[in-house]
Amino acid sequence: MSNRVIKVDALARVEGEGSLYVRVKDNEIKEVRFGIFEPPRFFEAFLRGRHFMEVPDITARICGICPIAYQMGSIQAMENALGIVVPEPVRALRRLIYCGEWIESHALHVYMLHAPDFLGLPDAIQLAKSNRDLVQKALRLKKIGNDILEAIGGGRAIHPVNMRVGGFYRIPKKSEIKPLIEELEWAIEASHDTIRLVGGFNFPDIEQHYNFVALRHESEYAIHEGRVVSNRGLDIDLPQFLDHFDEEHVKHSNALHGFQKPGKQPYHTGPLARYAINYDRLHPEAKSSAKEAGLGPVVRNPFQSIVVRAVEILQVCLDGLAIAKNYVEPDRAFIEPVIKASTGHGCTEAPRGICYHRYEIDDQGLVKTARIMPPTAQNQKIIESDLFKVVSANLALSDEDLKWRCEQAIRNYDPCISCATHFLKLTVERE
Amino acid sequence: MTARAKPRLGVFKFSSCDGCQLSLLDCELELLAVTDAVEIAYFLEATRKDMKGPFDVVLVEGSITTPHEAELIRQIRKSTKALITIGACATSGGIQALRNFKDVNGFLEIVYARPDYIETLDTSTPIAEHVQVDFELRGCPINKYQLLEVLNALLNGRKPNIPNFAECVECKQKGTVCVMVAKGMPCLGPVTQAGCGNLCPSVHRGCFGCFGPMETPNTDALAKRLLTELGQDKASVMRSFRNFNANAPAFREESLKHE
Amino acid sequence: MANSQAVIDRKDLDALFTLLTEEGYQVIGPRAEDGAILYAPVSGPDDLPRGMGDEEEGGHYRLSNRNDAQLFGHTKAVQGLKAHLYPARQKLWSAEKAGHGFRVVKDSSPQPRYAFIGVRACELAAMVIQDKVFEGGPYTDKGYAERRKNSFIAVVTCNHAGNACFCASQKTGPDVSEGFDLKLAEILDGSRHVFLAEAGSEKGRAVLERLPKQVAEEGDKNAAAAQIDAAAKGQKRAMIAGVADLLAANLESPHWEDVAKRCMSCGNCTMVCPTCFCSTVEDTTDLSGLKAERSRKWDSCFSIDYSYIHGGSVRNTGASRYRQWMTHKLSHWVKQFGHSGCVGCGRCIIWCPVGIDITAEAKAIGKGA
Amino acid sequence: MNVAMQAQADPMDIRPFRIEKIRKELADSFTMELVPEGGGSFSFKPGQFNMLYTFGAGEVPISISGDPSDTSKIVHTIRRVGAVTQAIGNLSEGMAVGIRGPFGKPWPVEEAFGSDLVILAGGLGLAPLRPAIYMALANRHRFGKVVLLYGSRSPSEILFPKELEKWRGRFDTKVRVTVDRAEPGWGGHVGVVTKLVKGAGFDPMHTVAFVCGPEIMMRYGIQALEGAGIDRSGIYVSMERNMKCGIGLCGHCQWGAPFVCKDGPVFRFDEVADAFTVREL
Amino acid sequence: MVQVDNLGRILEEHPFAEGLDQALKDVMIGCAANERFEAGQFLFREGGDAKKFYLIRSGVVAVEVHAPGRPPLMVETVGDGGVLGWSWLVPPHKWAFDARAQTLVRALSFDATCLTRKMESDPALGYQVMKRFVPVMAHRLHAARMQMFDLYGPAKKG
Repeated sequence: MSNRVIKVDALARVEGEGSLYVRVKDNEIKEVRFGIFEPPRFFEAFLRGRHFMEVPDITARICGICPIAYQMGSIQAMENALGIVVPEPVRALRRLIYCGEWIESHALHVYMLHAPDFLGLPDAIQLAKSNRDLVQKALRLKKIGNDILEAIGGGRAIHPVNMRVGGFYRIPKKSEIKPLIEELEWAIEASHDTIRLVGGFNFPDIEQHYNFVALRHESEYAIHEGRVVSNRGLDIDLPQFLDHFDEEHVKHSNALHGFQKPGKQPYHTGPLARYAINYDRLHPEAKSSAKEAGLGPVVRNPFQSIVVRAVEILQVCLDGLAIAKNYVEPDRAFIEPVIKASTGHGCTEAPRGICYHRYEIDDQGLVKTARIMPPTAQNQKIIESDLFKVVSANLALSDEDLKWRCEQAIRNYDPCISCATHFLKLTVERE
Repeated sequence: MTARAKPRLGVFKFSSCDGCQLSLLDCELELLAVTDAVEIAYFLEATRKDMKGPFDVVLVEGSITTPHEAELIRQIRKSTKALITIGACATSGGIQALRNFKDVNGFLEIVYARPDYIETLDTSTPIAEHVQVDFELRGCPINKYQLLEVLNALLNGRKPNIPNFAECVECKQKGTVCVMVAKGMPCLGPVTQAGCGNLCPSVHRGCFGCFGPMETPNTDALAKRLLTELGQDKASVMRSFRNFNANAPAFREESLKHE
Repeated sequence: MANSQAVIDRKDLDALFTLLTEEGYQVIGPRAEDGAILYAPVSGPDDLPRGMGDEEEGGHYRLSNRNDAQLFGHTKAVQGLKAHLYPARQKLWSAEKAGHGFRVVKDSSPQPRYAFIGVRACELAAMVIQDKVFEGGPYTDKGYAERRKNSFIAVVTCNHAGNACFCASQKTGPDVSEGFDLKLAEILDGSRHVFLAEAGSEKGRAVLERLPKQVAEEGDKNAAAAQIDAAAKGQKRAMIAGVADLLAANLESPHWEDVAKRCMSCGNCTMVCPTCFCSTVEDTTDLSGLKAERSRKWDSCFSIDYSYIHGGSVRNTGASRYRQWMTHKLSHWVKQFGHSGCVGCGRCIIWCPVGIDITAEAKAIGKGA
Repeated sequence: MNVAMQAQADPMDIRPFRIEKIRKELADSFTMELVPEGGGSFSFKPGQFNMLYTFGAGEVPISISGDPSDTSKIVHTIRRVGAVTQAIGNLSEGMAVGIRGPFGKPWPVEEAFGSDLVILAGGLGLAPLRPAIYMALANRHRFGKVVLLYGSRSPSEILFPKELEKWRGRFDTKVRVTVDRAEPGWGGHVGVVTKLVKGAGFDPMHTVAFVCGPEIMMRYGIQALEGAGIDRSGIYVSMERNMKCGIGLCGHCQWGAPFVCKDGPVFRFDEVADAFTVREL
Repeated sequence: MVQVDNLGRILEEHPFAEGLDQALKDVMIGCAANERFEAGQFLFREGGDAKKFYLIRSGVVAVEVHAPGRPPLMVETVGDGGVLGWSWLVPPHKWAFDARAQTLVRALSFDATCLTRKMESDPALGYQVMKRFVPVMAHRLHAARMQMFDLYGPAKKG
């Protein structure tokens, strides 16, 4: 066999603009690239000189899919810098809005972006043609996520306006949270159905031994808080993050690649990592549903990430329901920050994995330096290593099928390219 | 009456956060009605189907920040009857247009270890600076109901009900108490186009201009008020106008006055 | 012919709410919410802004604490009755495609029955003006007419003037002589807290009859009169005399340009003005193109679209739009409806984000003339 | 059932009419004949207008251009200038439109009995005047001289050319047409319409003039009429402003104190003369 | 002088002569000639020496301008009782347009050299002639401006 090039110039059903390039020569993989041609947007640069109170609204614009991750990451970093600890009801409200983002994002990915791959369809619109009810149900599930975002976020799900350093601008009334309860109850049932549905898909038989990195909280399935923990023994607090993780700018890959020090090891962040690290923190109902779907405490097949996402939907619906039911309006909406020159760190579990923020502010409250590491940047190396494995195992497939399989391998990560602020244009090297 | 022929819709993305095109998928209750009414011929975020033009309608998200994008938008314009830009990036250059006020090379060095790898333009510019645009839908992000309204108006051959007046009108129509007058908060509402759904004042904070300048923005009058009665300093006023629509002419000029 | 007056004790005020609710009214009254006094549903005196006052100036408003037990110690709400009697959006009809044509289905949902408590003289005057606009000519706004017919108006007279008030110069207050169903004056004297009540209509008489009350004494009547007097004398602003003719003669005054430099054309003044009635119709469709709907929405003469005729807008400059608003309100209104469109409530002054003062601008036009 | 009577019931209700006939007039304009769905009649006075609705697209005020003595149908002449008129233009015969109306003050044709009548029209402004012309010609014996002066941009943009020709053929009516620009072959006048006033042969002391056309054309037309000696009180104009409700409730069409929709569109010039020169009024 | 008598009567009937003293009319007639143009015939051509002006007695004259690649454009017609041509008054005394008879045209023409000489020596005549020409020029200017407005079209999209 001679040269074989599998190339997708513009990946579909991912957020942002990415591409795929694989070159095989004589059955030997010569090159695998998950490329990203999303143009750079320079967030870290123009955050300099902005007032710390403006930062959450600006960082939200990094990504329209997971703005909460970017708002909350920066808010918590600022609070960390200024020594603010929000009271429990505010914290609960934050967790609830994050549940909303997970539901919305995961439902979008599971049904509209990922499931069509397993059903051999180009998109969910085609799926709606054969099974309109299913798609309607998926949309309702997704909508519940958005309803939570809107109820707490101040009326809009994308770039919500209500979160601020110190708490919220306005506390949602109990009457605004109450309607979510019934919806979440329905969503729990729908999530069970989702797990059953996606659990029954056929998965390519691939196992990867990942270096999983995720947040871990003392009592919760970590979403918006925790220590950074890996399945290989790492367990650090946020200020140590940059001692252990970094990014590099590599020309032929054309993107900032995250790695773990020392030795530039790739690591995996996202649902599989969270699930493996926080399995013991799963709600019993979610745990048993996972078991029924055939998942063990660790999932190593990246294609099964869709099932793990479905389990996570159930998990956050259960979490969200509990918060909504116990909701009491906090006494005050926010703690007024007192400005001082300082440095702060924030890290949350975006639907796609950990999203790390670090800011240095001066005594006027203006940002001196900003550093943001989005999940997809961190996963780049792992995605390429998955691709390598997938291609090796599927060389027998036709070009078209192999291409599709490779795309799926990328979609397993629900890559959010728009938020990978560092990502660059991919220059494809052709044979 | 015979059924309408399904118009072909394309959705394209340039430099942006993806949020505006996500707004279409966020129309959960209406999405299937949309797909019943139009044929989605190109929408990378939603489908693997990659149908080439010509299109009847193209929605464009994002601003032009690279030479490649500048070329691509010209091709898209040629392939579609109607071109609608959606969101602050596409209509004014977006948050990334902050680079327009600085030396872009300085930015590159801050973010990238090897700036020489990067191909980018000095500026982030709206689509209308490159090709003719049929309708501009504002917002960072757009309001999904406004998006539906524009699609709907286009399908039904009517003028979209998208007002260009100030956010204040929307505020008062909704019965929201003015945060500037009653709380002394700085607010861009009087110079910002309505349409977001009156979000910020509803959560007791001032409008920060997501929807860009209204039809006849008197930013000078507002800036004077911010600097006097509302006690803002020049730098804050400058930053207020230098946000998601920093490159919109009225906001740009006002922010430059306070540099 | 003076109506008979009675005195209702503060602790018996609940009965008024109960009675109105029993009569099928949704009771709307002042509430302190989001840092301002708003007209909103109230279930009893406890919902009223007890002890709350308000500070007002051009472009400035704050709730304040009166440190007393007055329920109506404020001056006026952010909006008058307009938002209820003439809502910001009203559906008119829907239509469905049928064959080559379409079928129109009128919106026949019943209009609400409001009982307004705490209505100020200026708000009442504004309502009477809107009555004339919507019901006084050859054509009637049906929705307004029905809501108006359904409503019960309980006025509470002012006991002091706000800084932006100028009703005395517009002769729309602070005293109220007609147009109400019930008129109350709140009298708080040490521990004595009563309302001097007077019916202004059959509806009002029927309600007053059923309320627990005592006979009004001269002292109460004098106290109420003194309050009105104080509210009139305390007014710091006044509209200049002869403003209607003055403005009509000064359509080309250079002062319009001067206002335009400050005016943001944001439309706040038109939105809070209790008489401003301009609206637009909005036609919408569903995605299938099979259903259509028409609504009426508040509009503002400060928008460019307002004066749009094919190809362009008639009023492109800020100066011409401000002139349109002010001359309509103070001058053309007189020709159209027989009296000024301004009730002197001062809302346009308070809620103008940059504090443009209609009384001061009128004076300036006068000086420039 | 008189449909016009119904209009008074609730002026915001629209009534469906069927498009019986569509005739192209000019490159961008057309005439439609409408009959009430389900039968009935429609009466109006010359100069009045209807709010014309097309399903989903919205509503526009359009003056009636038909013969007031024919109550079986409504005739509208429409120029495609905006989304709604485009949408109306895309309808075909047999389809329905909605009508609210007739609204507005008419041309005072009857008050002009006994005088000379001068009709000065420009461009599409001939359409709202046509009902008045029909009525005047039907009552020709009640007038002194009847003069129609019409200006258009070019010969190909002359509205109702056949009827103009027919009227010109009448021995009792003077019809003069001029265009701004022409090419050889055009045998008529070239120059602005105001030029036609001089020498039109009416008795200025006993003349009523109706003027309709774009505002700027009316301003100069009136100057010419006044120059010829007609008193302001004998000149009537038809105004245009943004009309949304048609009944004086929405405020959009205010032009100084008058609401163009209910106090106009036809105004006696001496009553509005001052407003004419105020910018952006 | 039968001819002069004849011309005198013709001038008398033309609106131009309204209110003009008999003596001045007589002086003018000394420079006048009766002319007739068949339909299609040019009275004068753009660029030609403007040595005359015309009082139109009957018929229609089209004032035209031509541009390469398109048919000539009529910008004005002058009919019965009209005054045609004022270039004779203004240096460099060249016709600015073409004037073509659209129908049979009968006109009274005046010799510019002759009249100018008389006007120079008789200020009263000079004033009377100018008084009649200034309005003609003003009206023509006014009309030209109005044509530029494009009075009849819908407003241009802003």
